[in-house]
Amino acid sequence: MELFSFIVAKADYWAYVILMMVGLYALIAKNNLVKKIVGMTIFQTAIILFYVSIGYKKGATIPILHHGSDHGGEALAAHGAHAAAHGTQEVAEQAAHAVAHAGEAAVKAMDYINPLPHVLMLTAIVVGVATLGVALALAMKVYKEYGTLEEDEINQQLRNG
Amino acid sequence: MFENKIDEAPLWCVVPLVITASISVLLFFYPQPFLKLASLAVQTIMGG
Amino acid sequence: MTSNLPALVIIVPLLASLVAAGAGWFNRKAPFYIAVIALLISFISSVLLLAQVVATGVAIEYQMAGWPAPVGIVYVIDHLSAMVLVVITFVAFVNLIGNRQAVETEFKNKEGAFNALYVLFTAGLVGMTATGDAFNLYVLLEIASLSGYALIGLGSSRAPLATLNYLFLGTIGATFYLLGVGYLYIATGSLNMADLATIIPSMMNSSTILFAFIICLTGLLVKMAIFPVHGWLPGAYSESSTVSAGLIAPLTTKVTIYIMVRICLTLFTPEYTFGYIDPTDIMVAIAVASIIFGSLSALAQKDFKRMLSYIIIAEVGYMVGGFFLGNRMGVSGAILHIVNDAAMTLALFMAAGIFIWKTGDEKQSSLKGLYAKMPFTMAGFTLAALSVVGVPPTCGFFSKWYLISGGIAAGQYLFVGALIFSSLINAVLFFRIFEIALFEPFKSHHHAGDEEDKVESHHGETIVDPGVIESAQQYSGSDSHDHGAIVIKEPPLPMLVPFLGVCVLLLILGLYSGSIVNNIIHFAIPAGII
Amino acid sequence: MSMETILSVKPLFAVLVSLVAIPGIVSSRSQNIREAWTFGAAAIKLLLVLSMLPLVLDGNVLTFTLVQVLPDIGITFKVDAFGLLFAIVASSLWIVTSIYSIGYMRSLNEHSQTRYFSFFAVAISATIGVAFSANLLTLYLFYEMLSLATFPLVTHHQDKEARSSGRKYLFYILGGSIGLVLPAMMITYHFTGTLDFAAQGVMAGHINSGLALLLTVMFLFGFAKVGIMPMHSWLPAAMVAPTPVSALLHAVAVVKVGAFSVVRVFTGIVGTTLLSDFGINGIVCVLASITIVVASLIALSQDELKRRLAFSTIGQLSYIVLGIALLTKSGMTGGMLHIAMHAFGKITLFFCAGAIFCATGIKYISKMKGIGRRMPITMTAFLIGSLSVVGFPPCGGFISKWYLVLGTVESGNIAFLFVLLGSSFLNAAYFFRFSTMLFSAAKRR
Repeated sequence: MELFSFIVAKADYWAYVILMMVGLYALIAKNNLVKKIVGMTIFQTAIILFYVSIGYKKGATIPILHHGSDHGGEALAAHGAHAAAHGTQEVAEQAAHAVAHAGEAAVKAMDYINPLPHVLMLTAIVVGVATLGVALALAMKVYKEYGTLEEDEINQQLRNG
Repeated sequence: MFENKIDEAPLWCVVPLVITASISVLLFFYPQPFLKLASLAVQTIMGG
Repeated sequence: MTSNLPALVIIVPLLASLVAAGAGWFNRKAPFYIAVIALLISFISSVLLLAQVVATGVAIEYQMAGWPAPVGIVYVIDHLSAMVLVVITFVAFVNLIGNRQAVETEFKNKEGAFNALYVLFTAGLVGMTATGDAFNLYVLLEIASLSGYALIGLGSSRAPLATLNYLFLGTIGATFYLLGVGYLYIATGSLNMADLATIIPSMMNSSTILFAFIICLTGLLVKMAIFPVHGWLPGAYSESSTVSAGLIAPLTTKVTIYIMVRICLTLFTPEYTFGYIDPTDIMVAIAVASIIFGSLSALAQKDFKRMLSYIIIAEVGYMVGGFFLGNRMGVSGAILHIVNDAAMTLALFMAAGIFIWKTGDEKQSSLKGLYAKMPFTMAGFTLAALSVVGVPPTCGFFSKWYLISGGIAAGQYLFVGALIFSSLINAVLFFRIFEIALFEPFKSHHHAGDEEDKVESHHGETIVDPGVIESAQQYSGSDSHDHGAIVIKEPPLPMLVPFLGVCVLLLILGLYSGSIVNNIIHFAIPAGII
Repeated sequence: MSMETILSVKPLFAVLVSLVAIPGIVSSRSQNIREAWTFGAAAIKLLLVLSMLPLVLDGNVLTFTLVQVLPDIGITFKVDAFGLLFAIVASSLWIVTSIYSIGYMRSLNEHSQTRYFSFFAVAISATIGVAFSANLLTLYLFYEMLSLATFPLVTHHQDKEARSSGRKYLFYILGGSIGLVLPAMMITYHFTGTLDFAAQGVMAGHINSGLALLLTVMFLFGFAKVGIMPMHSWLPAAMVAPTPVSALLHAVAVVKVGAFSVVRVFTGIVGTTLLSDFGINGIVCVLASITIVVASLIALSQDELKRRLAFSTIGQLSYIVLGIALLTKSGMTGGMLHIAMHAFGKITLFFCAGAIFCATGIKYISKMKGIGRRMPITMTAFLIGSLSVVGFPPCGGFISKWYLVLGTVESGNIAFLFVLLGSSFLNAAYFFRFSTMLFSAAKRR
């Protein structure tokens, strides 16, 4: 039972770990280069999901300031404990810190999800797309060279040639 | 095997070997520079 | 101006890559000059930065766009990063000017793309070195990697496949690093390295931090191609064109090792890395395996660049092992070897470029008779080779000295043995080449007699400089009874001079290694490491 | 006597002068100009070396630090009595050998003479560098430089035989220096914190007996140039080199650098007290004695003259080691003197071998019968040289042998006296049987 709650409490972690392993498996074990590329993308996406999940808090809202409105804060204060369960307490505090610096002392950071990981992932997505593009371009060149995308067939050709 | 005619190697070869052979003999009668240096070296190592 | 130097080092090549790519459409020569000028500016700026850091003894912190740490991204130039910046920009600059001919022939009609990628790669490495932000590091790592993949992919017909393998492992490595940074962020809420370094000592026992450390380190180890995750390196380096290999081989692994040093010392702090985790035994064991595997595999190679690639794997072992010895001697040796090995690898790959220019392929057996044909080139190559073997007073000896001293002090005699073993193997490797080049008569893969013409026509124009002809006459004059008529034909001066310059630098680095260690590396290592 | 340390650039210049001449040698337009460079450099070098003699004889030491390469260790030169002794021998014989080289190389019309003279200059620089080293690191640097500079000289003929000999040469010499000397040096540095040569050694008090023995043996075998068995077989192989190379390098420069390094390390690093306290010197004496006897026996059976001389050299080098390891004043004096005395004698023998080859093209002793009739000057010199090597008066070799014999007597170990005397008989056997044959055979015919 404890194990079950342990797993459920960190469900997002388990999800990303499983996705990551799927990607890694495809990267290492698959014979077809395009399948490998797909695996690589899954692998990268897993990390992106992981980041997104650590920035998220149950019931929190998007980080756009609600000027002159405080009902959101009261309603969501109860969920502070959930945030702690997610292991993101420090994150939340950090966000509070940052917002306070920005001069909005009245705003309760607990009300908002942490935007930083999401912003970081924008960059990571761009990187991922670029990597995918380069990989596909290379795969095309490989196909032009060998007429196949199966690694064992390519190796066969390399040994014979 | 060889005729009794003297036929040495080129002069450039013979001169050096005469020089070194002479020095070898000379060193028997006058070993001072090397002997002094050697005993000086031994003195620093062994003391006294 | 001086206050913006840290930005200049990276912004100039970054912008230049865009300009060069565009200029390629209008003028075929412009991209090369743009790249050279950008790299030169970057090099001069980094030298000035190093001078400033050494003179003041204080690290320079530069806030990008004026946002202060820990919110904004800061670039930190301290002794260590300034030194590595100089290495990166120097290697990139010299390799490009030394290989101008090869660039013009191998990348015909792709000048814009090639030069842009070349400069972009350098910008990525420079950024990785200078940045004080853990996530920014990831982004720049990927910028460098992506342009690196593209550069390598432009190589031989086999290059795309090798590059794809490199890309897969490179992505795994970088993604692991990203994951590690994520865990760090969870635990500490910060991405700024200096900020992290103040937080981590207070949460030593956190398993999240431990996990982050392990994942980050694993990612970097994959990136630096240590045994057993080295598989991508030999293929990628030997199939790429020599210009690209001359840029990527000396820098990628070395900068990754620098990142490892930076992460372990600046981010996780020595107290955590060596005090709390103490990974010496296992990391040194991996390093030893890498050294021995790299050396033995190099022995089996017939292709010159491939042999160099395996030597690089062994050298990675030197540095990783030396760093994780965890004492001042070992860490000094590892950091010094970043500089020295970059210079040595650059020299050897430039030599490879000249050999390929001369013989048309890169088999060791094609190097026959080269001592007679190109005495100056071979003198430089000999010097570089001896440096890899570790003969004093070349720089290779001195980094090995520190590494071995560190190994003895740490009681890691296996590591000491591996270093000596690898020196001996390197001696065998290079003397095998010396033998071929010295004892076997020159034979071209072209038809006998017209090889000189072939080389010339193959490369379009050949710059004949008066010095070469003069020395050729003088040699054939004084030793006219040498085997037939060996005509000395050195590569053109724009190729030869940078190469020989790097070779002489190996000596200078060796003789002044004491000053480098005392004035730079000494300050780069936290006082806690004794 | 006033012991003073004088700061002087002379040692540096003495080392560099032949290196500086290399661009001149390489760029000369005619053979004569090229050889003029060699002579000029050799003469200046000898004068520089000799100019330090009065100061050193007064008990002074000259030093100069070129650059501080490691904390506490620089590339530092120091001229003391022992170093100067060796430097005088090497630099004076360089001039003589240069003359000889001209005769030999030109009369045989050898190829690549420019390369030959250039590397010769590098080798001599390195030799003087070893002689003037103030610490083990500097010595190691020049030792390696010498090993590498001699490789193109040993393999000068660039044929199959040269290639395999070159391999053997490097295998022993580089294998020894990288595989044994380097680790031994670093372990020494780790425990003592210094590599400077001190009068009484630096190991005492820092290193226990077992490790000291291990390091001593590593140094002894690692400096393979001294040819202690079983690290000797590169020397006969290296005889494929042109004779002037064999003469200067394999009778004087290279092998004596090995002996010199061993003596320096034994006295300056290990220290005589440590050697005697732990009885390490006894083991060294036994190793040296075995080499002396075995090498002399092998020399007897060699038909190729240069190979016979090579095995003779192997035996004679061990005299030096034995003399030092006896740890008596006379023994040590004899060992050091033997570096000089043997050099002059053995180089004469090599010159003669080369002269015979130049004049007749013969390498093998069995074909030389009666050659004394044809080449009386050469063969007289050969006789003198062999007298000196064997140790007969009136030749220099007698002096050093005399001190060596005194040393064995002082040490009270009569066994080594018998080794010395017995091997001298063997030496006499292999030289005189040969010499008499050369003069008499033609008459019989």
